[in-house]
Formats: sequence, C-alpha cells, structure tokens
Amino acid sequence: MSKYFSKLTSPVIAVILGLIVGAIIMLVSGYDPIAGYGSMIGGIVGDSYYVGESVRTIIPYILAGLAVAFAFRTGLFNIGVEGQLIVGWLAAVWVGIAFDLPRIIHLPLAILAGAAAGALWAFIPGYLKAKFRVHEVIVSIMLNYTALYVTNYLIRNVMTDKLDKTERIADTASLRSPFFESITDFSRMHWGIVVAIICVIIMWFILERTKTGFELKAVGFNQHASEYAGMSVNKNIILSMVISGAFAGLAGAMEGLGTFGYAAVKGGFTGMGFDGIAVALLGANTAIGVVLAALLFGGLKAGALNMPLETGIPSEIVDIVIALIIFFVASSYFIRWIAARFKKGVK
Amino acid sequence: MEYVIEMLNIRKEFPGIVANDNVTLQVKKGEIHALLGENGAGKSTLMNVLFGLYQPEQGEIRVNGKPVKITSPNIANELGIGMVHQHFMLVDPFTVTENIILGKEPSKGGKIDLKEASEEVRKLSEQYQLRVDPYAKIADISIGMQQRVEILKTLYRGAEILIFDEPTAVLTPQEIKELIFIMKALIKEGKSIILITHKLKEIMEVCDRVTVIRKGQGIGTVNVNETNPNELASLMVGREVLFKTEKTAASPSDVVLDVSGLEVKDSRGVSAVRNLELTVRAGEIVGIAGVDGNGQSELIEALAGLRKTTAGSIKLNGKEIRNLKPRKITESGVGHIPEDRHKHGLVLDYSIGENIVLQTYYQKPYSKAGILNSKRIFEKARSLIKSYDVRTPSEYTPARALSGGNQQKAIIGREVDRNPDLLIAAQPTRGLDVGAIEFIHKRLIEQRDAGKAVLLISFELEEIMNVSDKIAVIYEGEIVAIVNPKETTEQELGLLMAGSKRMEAGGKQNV
Amino acid sequence: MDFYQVLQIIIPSMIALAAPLIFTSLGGVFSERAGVINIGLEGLMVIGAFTGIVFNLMFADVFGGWTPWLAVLAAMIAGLLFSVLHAVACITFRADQTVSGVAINLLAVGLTMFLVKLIYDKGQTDRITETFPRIDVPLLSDIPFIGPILFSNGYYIVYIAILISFVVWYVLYKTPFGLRIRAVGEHPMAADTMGVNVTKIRYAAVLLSGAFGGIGGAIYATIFSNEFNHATINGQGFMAIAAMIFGKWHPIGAMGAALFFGLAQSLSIVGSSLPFFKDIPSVYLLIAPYVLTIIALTGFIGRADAPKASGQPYIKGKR
Amino acid sequence: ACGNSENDDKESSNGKEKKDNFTVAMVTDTGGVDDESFNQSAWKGIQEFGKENDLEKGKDGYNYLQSKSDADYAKNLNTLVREDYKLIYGIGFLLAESVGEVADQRPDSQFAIVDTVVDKKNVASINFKEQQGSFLVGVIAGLQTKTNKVGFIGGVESELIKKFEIGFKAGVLSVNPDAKVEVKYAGDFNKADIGKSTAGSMYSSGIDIIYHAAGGTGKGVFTEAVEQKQKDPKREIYVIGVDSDQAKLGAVPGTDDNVTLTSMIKRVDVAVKDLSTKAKEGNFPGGEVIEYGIKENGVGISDTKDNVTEESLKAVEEWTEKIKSGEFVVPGTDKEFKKLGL
Ligand SMILES: Nc1ncnc2c1ncn2[C@@H]1O[C@H](COP(=O)(O)OP(=O)(O)OP(=O)(O)O)[C@@H](O)[C@H]1O
Ligand SMILES: Nc1ncnc2c1ncn2[C@@H]1O[C@H](COP(=O)(O)OP(=O)(O)OP(=O)(O)O)[C@@H](O)[C@H]1O
Ligand SMILES: [Mg+2]
Ligand SMILES: [Mg+2]
Repeated sequence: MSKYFSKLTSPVIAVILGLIVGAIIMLVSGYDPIAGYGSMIGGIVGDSYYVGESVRTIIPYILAGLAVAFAFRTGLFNIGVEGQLIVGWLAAVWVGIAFDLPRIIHLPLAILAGAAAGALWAFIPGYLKAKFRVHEVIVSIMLNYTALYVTNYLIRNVMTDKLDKTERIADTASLRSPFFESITDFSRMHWGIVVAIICVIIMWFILERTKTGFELKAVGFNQHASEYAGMSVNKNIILSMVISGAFAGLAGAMEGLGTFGYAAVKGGFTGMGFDGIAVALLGANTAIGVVLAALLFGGLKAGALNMPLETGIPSEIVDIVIALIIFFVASSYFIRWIAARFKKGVK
Repeated sequence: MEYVIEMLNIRKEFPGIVANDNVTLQVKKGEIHALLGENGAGKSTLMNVLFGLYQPEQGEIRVNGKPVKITSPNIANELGIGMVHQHFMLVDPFTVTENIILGKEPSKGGKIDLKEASEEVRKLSEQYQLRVDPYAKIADISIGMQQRVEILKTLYRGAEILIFDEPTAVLTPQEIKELIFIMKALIKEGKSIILITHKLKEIMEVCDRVTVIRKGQGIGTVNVNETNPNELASLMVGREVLFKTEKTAASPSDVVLDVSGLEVKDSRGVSAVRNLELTVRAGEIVGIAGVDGNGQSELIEALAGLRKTTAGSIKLNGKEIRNLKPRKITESGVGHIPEDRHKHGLVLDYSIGENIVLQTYYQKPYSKAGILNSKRIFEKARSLIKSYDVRTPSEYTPARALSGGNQQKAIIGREVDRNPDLLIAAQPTRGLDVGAIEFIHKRLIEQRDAGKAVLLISFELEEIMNVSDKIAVIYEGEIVAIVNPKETTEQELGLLMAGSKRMEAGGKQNV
Repeated sequence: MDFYQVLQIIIPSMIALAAPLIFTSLGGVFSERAGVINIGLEGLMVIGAFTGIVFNLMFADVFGGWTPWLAVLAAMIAGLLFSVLHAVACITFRADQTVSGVAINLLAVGLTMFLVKLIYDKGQTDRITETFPRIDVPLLSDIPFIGPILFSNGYYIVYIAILISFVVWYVLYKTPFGLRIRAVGEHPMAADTMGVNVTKIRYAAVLLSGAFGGIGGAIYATIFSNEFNHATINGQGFMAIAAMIFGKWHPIGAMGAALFFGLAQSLSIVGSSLPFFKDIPSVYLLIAPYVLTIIALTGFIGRADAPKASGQPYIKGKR
Repeated sequence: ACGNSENDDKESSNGKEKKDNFTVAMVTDTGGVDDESFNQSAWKGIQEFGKENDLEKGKDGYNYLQSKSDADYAKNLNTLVREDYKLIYGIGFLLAESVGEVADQRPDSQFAIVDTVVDKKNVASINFKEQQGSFLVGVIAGLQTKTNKVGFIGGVESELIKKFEIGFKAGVLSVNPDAKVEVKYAGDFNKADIGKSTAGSMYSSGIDIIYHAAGGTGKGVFTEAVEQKQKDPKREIYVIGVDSDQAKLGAVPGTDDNVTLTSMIKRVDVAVKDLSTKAKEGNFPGGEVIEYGIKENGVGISDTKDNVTEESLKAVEEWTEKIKSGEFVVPGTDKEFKKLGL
C-alpha cells in the first residue's frame, strides 16, 4: 500500500505543480484560470460526447506510449514511432479497402496489417543496429521522414489517382461502433480502446512474465552478460524493435480503422509518435504507467480544444502544462528533496 | 611522534548502514601504512572521506597536525593528498598526458601547452621510474601502465600522501613487484603511503604499520614487524582463517576437456592463442599460470563460445564443441565463472534471484511454454543464497547493490549448481577478502572431489599453487610447460611465465 | 544546363540549408560531449526562431540592416536562458535527460505559440522585412571556377557557421575547457577527483548548446520562413541531432554531416530539373537525403560511440 | 488581445437565452484564420456577413474553431452543431470526409464545404474555377517574360492544385507559344525552405516569373525573389501570388521595388458571404455545387498591378470577356489541356 503510495506521490505532485504553474501563466497573461480549467474539464468530461472523444484521443496515445516504453525497457530508444505509426495506418487502411471479407476476418486482418507494417518499419533500425551497430536513433529519425514521403506517394499514385486521400475502408474493417456512437452522442469513440487495453496487457505480460521478456530486458541492461548467458543479442535487439514497431503500427491502424476510416496525404508528422515519448516517460515506461499517462495526456489534449471557444485562452496553455508536468516528473528528485525538507520542518 | 594524517573518530553513514563507526587512522611521515579489512568493512569509504569525496558525519581530520575540512578532491589535492582509486579514474579516449594534466592544465594563450605538459610528465616518470608513454591512449595500454598513470596524476599535483586502494588486485605478479619497487622509491622521496590490500603477504613485505577495521569499526593499529599473517587475518575476520586450503590428492580419470591445435585471434585480429594443447581430466584441477595478456582471456572466451576460433579442436567428453554458440556449450556441460563479473557475469540491474537463473531461465521448471515461473525462480535463488552464503537483504535486491565478494559467490553458486562436467573459473577471487577466498577455494575443490574437471585461470601464483593439481604455464598463447605444483617453486614458475625457460618436451606432455 | 551551372545552383543552396543545422548540431556536440543528452535541441531552435523573428519585427525600425544580426544575438541569449531549464533538471535535479529534452520540446512549442497568440492575436507572427542580404564574398567570389560556386550568392552567416565549427573544434580539442568538457562526458568521477567541477562544466556545456540551438533556429527562421508559426521549426532539431551522431560527436564531423544533409536536400529540390534526375519519380528525390544517410551510416561511416557518461546524472561517490 | 477575449467570454456565456439570430460558424483546417489564404478569406466573409446582419462574435452570432490536427475536424464540427449554429462551414477540401460524416449524423443542421464536393442533402459545396484566374495571370506572365521561361510551383500535386497549374500553362502558352513553363511540386504546403530553394534554382536557370500555388511553401518563393532583387536591383524577376493579394510579401525593403507581378485572387469571402445570405433568406442550396468563376466575381487578379504593363492589362481584359461569354473555356485538367492543343 505505502509502496504504491510513494510511487504515485511524485507524479501526482508533478501534475498539481504543472497545473499551478499553468494557472499562474494564465493569470499573468490576463486570463481567468478557473474559467480556463473549467472549460478544459468541460471538454474532457462535460457530457457523453466529450467523454467519447476523450477516450478516442487516448487510444493512439496508449499505443504509441507502449511502443516507446517497450523499446526503452529493452535498452533502445525508438524515436521512430511516428514513422511506424504512419505506415501502420496506411497498411491497415489498404487492407480495409482492398479486400472484401466477412468482418470476423477482415477487421483482424486489417489490424494485423497495421501491426505488421509498423513492425517491418521498425525492423530496419533494429536490423541495422544489430548487424552494423548503427545508432537506432538516427536511423529511425530518417525513417520517419521516409515513411511520410513514401506513404504520401503511395496514397497519391498507387492507392488513388492523384487524390489526397484514399476511399473509405469497408464497413467490415471498421472499428467504428454504432453502440459507442449511440451512447456518446455521435462521438468517434471506437473499439480501438479494447485493442489498446489488450496491448497494455500484452506488454506487461511479455516483459514481466515470459522468457522472451527476460531476454529482451537482459540484453537491454547488459549485452555482454546476455551473450555470455547464451542469449542472442542481435536477435533480441531486432525483436524488441519489431514488437515496439508493432505497437506503433497498431496506433496508426486505430486511427485509420477507427477515427478516420481512410488515410490521407499528410503535410507533416502527426506528432503522436513524439507525444508517445512523453507518454512513455511520464508513465515510467511501465504498462500501467503508460495508461495513466495517456489518460492525462489525451484528456488534457482533448479538453484543450474547448478552451479557445469558451474562454478565448489559447489552447497552447495545455501544451505548456503537459510539458511542465513532464519536467516535474523528470525532476522527481527535486520533489523528493522538497518533501524531505518539508518533513524535517514538520518534525 | 609526528603524523602527516590523522583521522580521528570518523563516522560515515549511508542510508541504512554505518560504513565507518568511530574509526581512527594515524599515518606517520615516510611510512607505508596498511589498511586492512574484509570486503565491505569500510576501507574505501574511509579513504574517500579523506580524499573529500564524502563528508563524514563525525570526527576530525588533521593534516600535519592542523585540523582541516576536506570538502572536495580539489582541497585534498591542495593539501597534498592523492588517491589511486580501486577502480581507475582514467578517461579512456584520452592520452596519458591528457589524463595527468586534466584539471591543472598548463596553457599558453588559452591553448593547452601539450609540449610543456609532456615534458613535465616525462620528467616525473623519470624521477620515479614510472615508465609510461605520454602519447599513448589509455584504452591501448596495460593495466599496469594505467596504474602508473594514476600514480603520476597524484605526483603531478604534488601529492605528499598517496592513497592506494587495492592497487594489486588487478596486477600481475611482475607488475606487483614493480609497484612495490615504486612505492619504496616514493617513500625514499619523503612521501607517505596508505595502502589497502587483501594480500597479507604484501603487507608483511612492504608496510610499516597496519590499521585493521572490521564491519566499519576500527579494531586497532599494529606494527608489522610485531605481527604475522595469521594474527592479521583473525583480527580482520574475527576468527581463525586457514591459508593453505586443505585437500586430498587428486584422482583424475577420463579426459573431459581436450583442446588441440587451437588458434584464436584477439579483437584487433592479432593471433592470441597459438597451437594450444591442453587436457583436463575429471577429478582434477588444472591451473593456468601466466602473465596477463598471454592469451588467457582469449582462451577462456573461445572455450565458452564467446569468441570465434580459427583452427584446432575443442572436445568436451569427446564431442567437438568448437565454435558452437555459448548456449550449446553450456548445455553440453560447461560451467564458467567469468573473468569480469560486472561485464559478463551479472546483469547488475536484475535482482540477484534473476541472476541466479541467468543460464537456466529458459528451462523447466523456471519457464514453461515461454512463460516464467517466478515462484520457482526465487525459490531456487533463496536456496542458493543460503547454501553459498550470499549476503544480501533479499533475493529481490538488485545485483548491483551487493559487494563484489557476494556477487562472486552468487555466480559460483549459479555455475556449480548446474552440475557441469567442466568448470572454468577465471580469476574467481580477484579483489576478494581472505574469508571469501577461502570459501571459493573450498567450493572448487568440492567440485573436483565430485569428479568434475576444473580449469582455473589466475594471475595469483599462490592461488594456482594452492588449488591446482596440475599447472599449465601459458606464454604468448601457447602452453609452454606443464608442472606439478608439489614439485615446483614460485621462482621456477615465474621464469616459465616470463618465457625464459621452456620445458624440453614443449607443452605436449601430460603429467 | 551544364554541370557547372548545376553546381552553381546546388552548392549555395546546400550551404544555406546546412547553416542552421551546423549551429544546432554544434550545440549538441557541446552538450553531449559533456555527458548531457540534448533531445531538446528542437525546442531550443523553436525558441531561437521565435525570438529571432519577434526581435526582428520589434526593432527593425531601430536597427535597420543590423537587425537580423542582433536578432540572432537575442535568439542566442534566449536559447541560452531556456536551456537553463534543461541544465537545472538534468544536472541539479538528476532528471532523466531524454525526458527533460522531450519536455523542453513540448514546452518550447507551447510557450512560443501561446506568446504569438498573445502578442499578435493570430497563429503566426507578421513577416520580417530585414533579412540577411545575399552577398558575393569580396575577393573569394572572384576566384575562377570555385568562386562562383562556393562564394557567390550566399549569406555571411552561412560562412560564419562553417568557421565556427572550426572554432568549436579548437575549443574542444585544444583548450583546457574543452579537455574538461570531454573528460566530464566520459568519466565525470575521474574529472571530479582531478578537481574539475563537474556541475559547472556541464552547466556551461548545456547553456552553450542552448545558445547554439537558439542561433540555429533564428538563422533558419530569418533565412527561410521569415515569420514564426507552429510549423517553422519542424524536425530540424532532430536532423541536427542526427548530424551530430552522424558526425560522431565531433564538431567538424557534425558540420560535414550537416553539409551532407544540405546537399541531399538541395538535390531533392533542384534534382527534378536536372537532366539526369528528371525521370526519377519525385518521391525518390524526397526520401534521398534520409535514405542516403542510412546507407552512409551502414556502409562506411560505421560505428561511433557516444561519450560514455552521456545520459547519466553525476552523483558524487556513486559508481 | 486578451482583454477582448475575456469580454467575449462574458457576453457569450451570459447570453444564455439564445436570441433567434441566424448564426454562422466555420471550422478551419490546421492553417487557422490567419493563414493569409482561404481560411482567412472565409473568416473575412463570415465577419462581413456578421457585420451586415448586426451579429457579434460568440455563441449568438458568428464564430470559428481552429483545428490542431486532422482528427479535430469532426469534433469541431460536432461542437458547433451542439452550439446550434444555423450554418456551419468546413473550410478546405481536407474537411470533406468529416463534413460528410457529421452531415449524416446531424441531418437537421446545414453545412457548407469549400473547395470540394460533398454530396449530401444538407451540404452546399462551394467550388472555384481557379483555372480561370490562373489563366489570367498566365497571360500576364506569358506576355511579360523576357527569357521566355516561366515557372510554376505547386504545394502538393492534387486535382485542386492541378487546376492552377493547367490554367496557368494555358494562359502563358495562349499568348506566347514560344514560352516554356517549368512545373514543380514541393510536396508540401508548409515548407518555406523548399519553396525558397526551388525558386532559387528556377531563377538561376533563367526563369524570370514564378507563379505559386503552394500556401506557406510559396512564401519562400517571395523571400528568394526579394533577396535576389535586393542583391541586384537591376534584376527583373517576379512572383505571382495566389488566393489573396500577396503584394506585401514582395516588397523589397529599403526600396520602392516589389517583386510581386500580380496575384490570382480567389474570393472565398465573397462566396461565403453570398451563401450565408442565401441561407439566411431561406434559400440554402443544400445538395448543390455552386461554382464561382470569373463571371461570379469569384476569381480574378489582384488590385495591385503596378508591375503589370498596359499591354498585359488589355490582354487580360480581352480574355476575361472571352471567358465570361463562354467563347473560351479554360482547361482545368490535363485532358482538357491536351484537347486545347497548345
Ligand atoms: N555509495 C554508497 N551508498 C551506500 N552505501 C555504501 C556506499 N558506499 C559504500 N557503502 C556501504 O559502506 C560499506 C563500506 O563500503 P566500502 O566500499 O568502504 O568497503 P571496503 O572496505 O572498501 O570493501 P572492499 O574490500 O570490498 O573494497 C559497505 O558495506 C556498503 O554497504
Ligand atoms: N552505489 C552504491 N549503492 C549502494 N551500495 C553500494 C554502492 N556502491 C557500493 N556499495 C556497497 O559498497 C560495498 C563495497 O563495495 P565495493 O564495490 O567496494 O565492493 P568490492 O567487493 O570491492 O567489489 P569490487 O569487486 O567492485 O571490488 C558493497 O557492499 C556495496 O553494497
Ligand atoms: Mg573498497
Ligand atoms: Mg573491492
């Protein structure tokens, strides 16, 4: 009990501090922080529509966060989640359009295609790191751009005839749910939330309960000792990237099959991959932590849209608050230090 | 009497532990003063306090009779205190000179004056006969030379009091001899030395006085010429220690390991093991004696499958295992206590329990259908921790938090418990205190008596002589001689290891 | 178009595209050489771009032609100040350096866009009018053959970028300060025992990286976008990190890598009008810089090791 | 700025008993209402409509919501529906999908989309004949090029931008069959650096007039031209702006020069105001596609034409008449262009 409590204290304090500093910024800029936060909360849980939209926002954050966290846990920095997400999106949509199958086959196939594409895209930096010791960070940064341009090209020249977006996926491949729509007043909340939760469990299970996870983490901590213990360092590096990439690809598939139902030419990155880094780190790279962080992150982002309309406060204030929270979590040493001071003072 | 250093009633706490409790250390000018204690007794901590890395909670430090506050290594340097750390404090990609001048760089117009620096380094190294190449990169030079660089660093800063924290643990016998010579030269120049070592022989040889600490507490100071190793050992451990490991005669039977014509290249592609011939039988301990850098590391790595070999054969129980994957080799019955426990032996961020199954986690009962059974894993860990006397708060403690000796015990437990036909023990007691060494030697002999083949690699002649049933001397990647420990002397071995005398029959004969 | 003409088009644009990357990656070199990972370079560029543009808009009337230079100076100071956050978090409060860098990136975009909306009441600033003038470098541009390619139609600041990378090299490899920076990044405890103040050196290095990142951002905004909005700095900071790694954490290497990126990008832009490239689908040219980088890393640049202590907070006495 | 918004807030939240105004609102794409392009223009139209009908910004009058990413379109549209706006615009073809979807969900609300077609009963589609305006600036370029080489820089190749390209090409070649038109797509609407370098290479290769239809990327084209002009004031190079009068981007600091030749104007504001008025009067053209061309005053060239010669202006007038009368049909696709046989 107390163990969990202390694990939670510094993130909670960080969130509170972040919100306080955000309020100060609003005050200084001449806005009313109470109205601001009020409208933000309204935008998160104000009514069933907003709840549904908030849940929808959280889905890709969970998956992108898992992707980054999984790699981190095994000693790799997958900064390429963005690119993997983009190719996963496209692949899932492609399967969603190209086939005519019963739902029970079509939907899983489309989801798997997204995961496979993401995995394949992450395989490249994994393989190059394993074989040539090339830094995975640069390769995946480069592959982000490559993914962006290649998918744009494919959408425009292969999947369509110079159009900016693909046709809609077949209903049999859609994650959309009339049920969710009906209970949330036409929000776009979709079954992806179930996929995300399954992935959370998968990540936890792989890392904490399987021999594969044991190897992956060991290789991440100490390659020499892992090799000595008979593990294949190269295989595990690649496997780790592939699993991470599959999560990222799923994040894209959720967007393609759930939120949008199509893939469109992108003018730039979706940003979800980079936000995934923040989610993972905020969640201390654990499965459950990622869920909590995604809830916070996605909730704030969803709520932010409501602020300009209701109060005229630029929605960027929420980005500032999120950044500050991450700062404070990172500097938890600082929080502990303050807390220790405080305790001493009380005594 | 005039003391250059006085540490009076020092107390240093770490969260949950008192590392130094009321310890007093007084060093006279011009003496070599030994600091003795078990692993984790608090020696390094005390010295780090003296060097300004830690602040004591209590106690007083005086330098040349004057009370001082040493709040940083800088101040220690200014007071003429220099320290050669247990783990070298050298910047690998830097040259020798750069390492020495760091923090006190001679410069001209904002630019480091490398010429003057090198000149000064050369002068110092001549004065104290510390052979170094000022332009060599640290990564490229031997441990012995690295240590000389460490010493030069302190001298460059004008140190009058030098602290050596376990300087000999990493050195070959030759290098130890050199170091002792250097220390004596330093004393002649008027310096004072504090020496931490677990090797009582060294204390008897070079030191004037010894201060003993046990579990963080000062036990007292004795004059070396009024004591003997046995007394020192029991002062330190608090009980009698047997030095000569007791063992019965060996009864070797079938050949377990048969190496012939083995060729291995080192990381730079230079031939490190050449046409090596070696056999180890069940029920015997074969010790490999040799000066560091004669192909021992490459040989072990080749045997364990961590390094590819280019020619020859390695047979285990008659089956070829050359160039197999490490796991295949382990599974065919090889246990391996690696040379570098931090690099190869342990995943320091894993719990001690997880480390105990590092070789077997994928087998039943620890995992089934790819799923780990943590209950069985930690059960196993508990039982090994108990039977190998690994001192750890719990099986869930990260391996990183254990002392070197206890880490080593865990590794040995892990390897022996798998019941391998061949146990390779590389430097198994490096840096350990006499109690731990005794324990490990006993385990090795137990294995032998259980009919296993044991291959022991060590730079410590004493260990080789004591434990082995047969000694193979390695020189420049070849086994140049095989001798019976009962029929040889350290002198003869030393000559063999230096390559000056080869046995007529070469390395091929079997005793 | 003959080849010479092609060079005349490609090379100046390559150098111009490289300049912001050069500055920023040099900042990265400082920080990481001292053992502090700086993923936040992107954010520092954002701060630099914002400050450069806002300063330019505010003071163009006062300083006239000097405005862009002073704007870069202001951006340098802003980047330096902003990087204090990263320094305090990573060095004093032992934050995870990657996390802190990610926070820097988010914060920079959030804060600057918040301010833009506050100041200009819209999603981007006005456009600046005082930009860096195009110049032919006196004397050098008259050199036959290479003059028109290398020294014509460029910007002074771009040549300064290249010169600065040599200065940084000198500082890192020839001065006591540089020696200490590198020592702190490799083995902080060794440096500490030698009387080097690890904290001070790391602060200095991180602040320098902020200053350089700020300059990089300001140059980019002043030369290319002429205004500031949420997309002005869009991945250049990450490219600078790539250049730094590609250049093996070496100032000259980083500069070379930045020039390479510039060349590849310039080729992808100009390429489609060159005879040889004309028939290649544009997507190949677009991805060329990135794919070439990967191939180069795999093929001949090979492994490079990061400074050993980078990523780890230094805690006295901990091993 | 901040004080104002606070007031807005009070007014809008106090006015709970919603008056029976005809309220309109729009959802921008990620560009925002100050993108110096169609979002801005649309917002201008809505503001003008508001002024004419005594509406105020806020829940009882007119408003806009900015999207931060593609995912926000549907949510923003939905939010506006929930706030009971009578007419809701989706600005830009990027919103087509979302407008269609929300229109299905909310059959009682009225929507409009700009720049594309959404075939739904309660959606009116506003389209422009950009090729016509582009043709006119093409005529000017064709007549005024000294090198007989002109350039076109598009943002991302698509049906829409193709209309600009084809119209421009047709215009140039109609008056100057010897001229060469070099076409390049930046692959992005938001990369000023690519625009700048592309323009740089075009000017170096002898092109002297560039028409851009590339949004933010196009701003880089202006930057390059201005810098070249600054360095060498004698150089005759020009840019043709797009969507709105972009002359202020082309001013060369410290001189009276301007590198803007003219701009192709697309009157999104006119169209938006027009449609809002129709809807208010109860004539909402749901399910219809309304095309705005030269005739409808929906496209044309900018008022700033200091750099345009008399001769060109006359030619423009002539062609305008021909197009208005239907005597000449400007091509908008590759196919139509080929048919023209230029
Ligand atoms: N940084 C630290 N943090 C917490 N505890 C520490 C730290 N350093 C040492 N200790 C504790 O202090 C005790 C003394 O450690 P110290 O390193 O001084 O032992 P030592 O005598 O040098 O051992 P060895 O012979 O193995 O080198 C240890 O038992 C350990 O628990
Ligand atoms: N950072 C630390 N945190 C906690 N305990 C520490 C730390 N560093 C050292 N210790 C403790 O210090 C004690 C002695 O450490 P030390 O590393 O000197 O052991 P050792 O036996 O000399 O190992 P080595 O093989 O490295 O020489 C150990 O008991 C260990 O628990
Ligand atoms: Mg010690
Ligand atoms: Mg030790």
